[in-house]
Amino acid sequence: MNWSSWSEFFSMGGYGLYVWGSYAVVFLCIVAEVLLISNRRRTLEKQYGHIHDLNK
Amino acid sequence: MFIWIIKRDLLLAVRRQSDVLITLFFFIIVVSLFPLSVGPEMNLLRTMAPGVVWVAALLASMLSLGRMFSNDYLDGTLEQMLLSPQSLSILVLGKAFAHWIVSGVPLVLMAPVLGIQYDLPFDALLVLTGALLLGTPVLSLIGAIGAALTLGLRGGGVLVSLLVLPLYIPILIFGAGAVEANMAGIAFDAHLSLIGAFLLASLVFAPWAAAASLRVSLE
Amino acid sequence: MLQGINLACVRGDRELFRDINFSVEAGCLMQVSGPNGSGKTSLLRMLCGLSNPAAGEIRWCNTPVRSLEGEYFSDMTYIGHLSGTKDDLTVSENLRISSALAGVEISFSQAAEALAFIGLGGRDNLPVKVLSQGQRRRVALARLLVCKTTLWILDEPLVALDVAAVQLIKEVLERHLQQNGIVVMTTHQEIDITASSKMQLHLA
Amino acid sequence: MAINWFKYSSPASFYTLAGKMIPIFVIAAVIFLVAGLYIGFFVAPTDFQQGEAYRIIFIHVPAAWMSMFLYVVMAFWAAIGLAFNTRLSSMFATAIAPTGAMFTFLALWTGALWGKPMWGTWWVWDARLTSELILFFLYIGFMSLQAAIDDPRRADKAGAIIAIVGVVNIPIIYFSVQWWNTLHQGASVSINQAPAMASTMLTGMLVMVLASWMYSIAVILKRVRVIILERESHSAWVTELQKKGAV
Repeated sequence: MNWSSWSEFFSMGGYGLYVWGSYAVVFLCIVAEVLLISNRRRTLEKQYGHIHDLNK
Repeated sequence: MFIWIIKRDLLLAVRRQSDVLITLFFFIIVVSLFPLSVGPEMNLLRTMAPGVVWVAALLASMLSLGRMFSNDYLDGTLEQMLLSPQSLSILVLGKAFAHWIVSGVPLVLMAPVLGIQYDLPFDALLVLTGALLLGTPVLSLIGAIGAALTLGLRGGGVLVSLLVLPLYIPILIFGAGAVEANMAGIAFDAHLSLIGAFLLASLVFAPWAAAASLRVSLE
Repeated sequence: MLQGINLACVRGDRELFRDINFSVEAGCLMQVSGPNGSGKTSLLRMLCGLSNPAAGEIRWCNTPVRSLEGEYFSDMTYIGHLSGTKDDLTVSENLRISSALAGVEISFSQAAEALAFIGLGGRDNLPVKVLSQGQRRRVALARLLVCKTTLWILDEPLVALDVAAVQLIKEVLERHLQQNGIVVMTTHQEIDITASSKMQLHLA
Repeated sequence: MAINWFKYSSPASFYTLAGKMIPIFVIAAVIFLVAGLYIGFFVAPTDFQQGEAYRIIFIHVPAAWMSMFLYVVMAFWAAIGLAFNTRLSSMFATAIAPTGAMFTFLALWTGALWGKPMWGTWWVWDARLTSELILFFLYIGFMSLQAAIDDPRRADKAGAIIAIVGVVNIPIIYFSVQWWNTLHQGASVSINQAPAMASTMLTGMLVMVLASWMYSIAVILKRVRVIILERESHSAWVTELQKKGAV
């Protein structure tokens, strides 16, 4: 285990800003992408209600 | 058939002088903007000259790309071209060649004059013109693919530049690199031969790809 | 001989028509009729090879058109809604260039003769942009006089034409059919063209 | 039993197959991610040269590899779709593009953040970062072309052509940028002098690459399902699915 305490872990040897900055953006992008797809799916489903009646 | 396409396009260009002049004046304006922005300090301009001239040539030849096929598309001649017994790639090669003559060659002839504006030494001007002479046909050929893909799309003009600019980058690098190498006194023939290789490759592949894109766009 | 085997066409996600079968022999006129938006133009564009059918196959002299490519085009002339002429070029230049692109190089005199026949006598050196819509249509149809193809695919050739022109085109088509040519056309005006065999293809 | 691959080539049956596969890849992605992060942060030693900042490579390198790899896979599916006219493969290409663009952006972002502590500037005109930037433009070009065309069939084919032309040009662009970089800067500084890789660092990075693979497959399958629904909305099988509530 490299880190003696959590605070040292977050400071990341002084480079905390850069390391956590990049990891945060990666995490944000992944979440954003997944949300985008499910949002696209939800608008489709709303539309489906419409399409479904058409085909009846 | 190949000759007829070129004859027709050059006839059109002669009838409609403005297209040729617009491309040329755009090139001249863009190149002479830089000294105004960067300051008249000579050796700074000299180091910038190849890059500026090449980027201006890129943008100028892209200006008229949007119209390469769209006029024919609107008045139905493009359909007839697709239905001609001659293979479509040859006709597209003719179109690209005509586009090069209309928007490439004037730039090549004007480049030395503008080079003097940047106080380029004489042999650097020669290398610049030679590199442009080899490079501008590639711009028309690869541009033909972009023009064919974005046929009839709203905002097609902007989209062409987005599609085609990344593909121009090797030409830009070696074109500007050739002149810089010459000014730095190192051998520049490697650059020119690479542009030549790129020209041959695009002569073979670009018409075929542009023909395929035309068929896709006109389906 | 032109054959269509259970052709189908999808535009966007709407199916315009399906299972269309026909066979047009030499010397036969096929008229494609149907309400607007029933896919007449799409069918014609499919026949001339501009677009691929969603299903089925088109055969020219019993070989699929897809594998013929160049040869098929040298046997076929297609005149669509668009006139296929350049506004800045003069009438005779347009005619000579469009026929050259179709593989038949004609001289100035032949072009002048065809234009005279179609009723554009004195206007050889006028740029097309000054012509009326009817005259532009005549320039497009003038190509039929100079081309040496057996199959003609015409999309509403008679639109914007005056009575004299319609009569002229009727004669041209009849002469072509007598020489064992094939005509596939769409038109809304009822014109009776005497032909050895006539077919009617109605798209619902 | 012989798997009839063509059974899955029709969008309808692939839709349900993808539905079953997504959870598997999601779980795999999470497992690899946790393992990778654990190794990266708690097992791998601090680098004597770069201190702790080097830990960014655990996402920078996978992102860069994925961006390059996904473009090639996208071009592959686009070419298949163009050649065999199979709609599903073109849908795949359309589905891959956004994920590839995201990875390129991440590679650029993490590259910049790694460059700052190392060389003091956010952006280094290093050969690999520059070609990553150009790759980003290629992705944007592909996506904007497909967005500009309404008819999905034409969009697929046009996208396929630009993807194939792009993939042919990637090596050319990479070597010309590489060559351009050495000409101007004289390779003093470049990221590809990867620090001497301790074994744990390497394994950490490889596990992270696996995690990004699993993640990409899961996300792309998810997006393909949505695209299939969008394009097949008129067909009958979608409405039955809707009735069964299994959409």
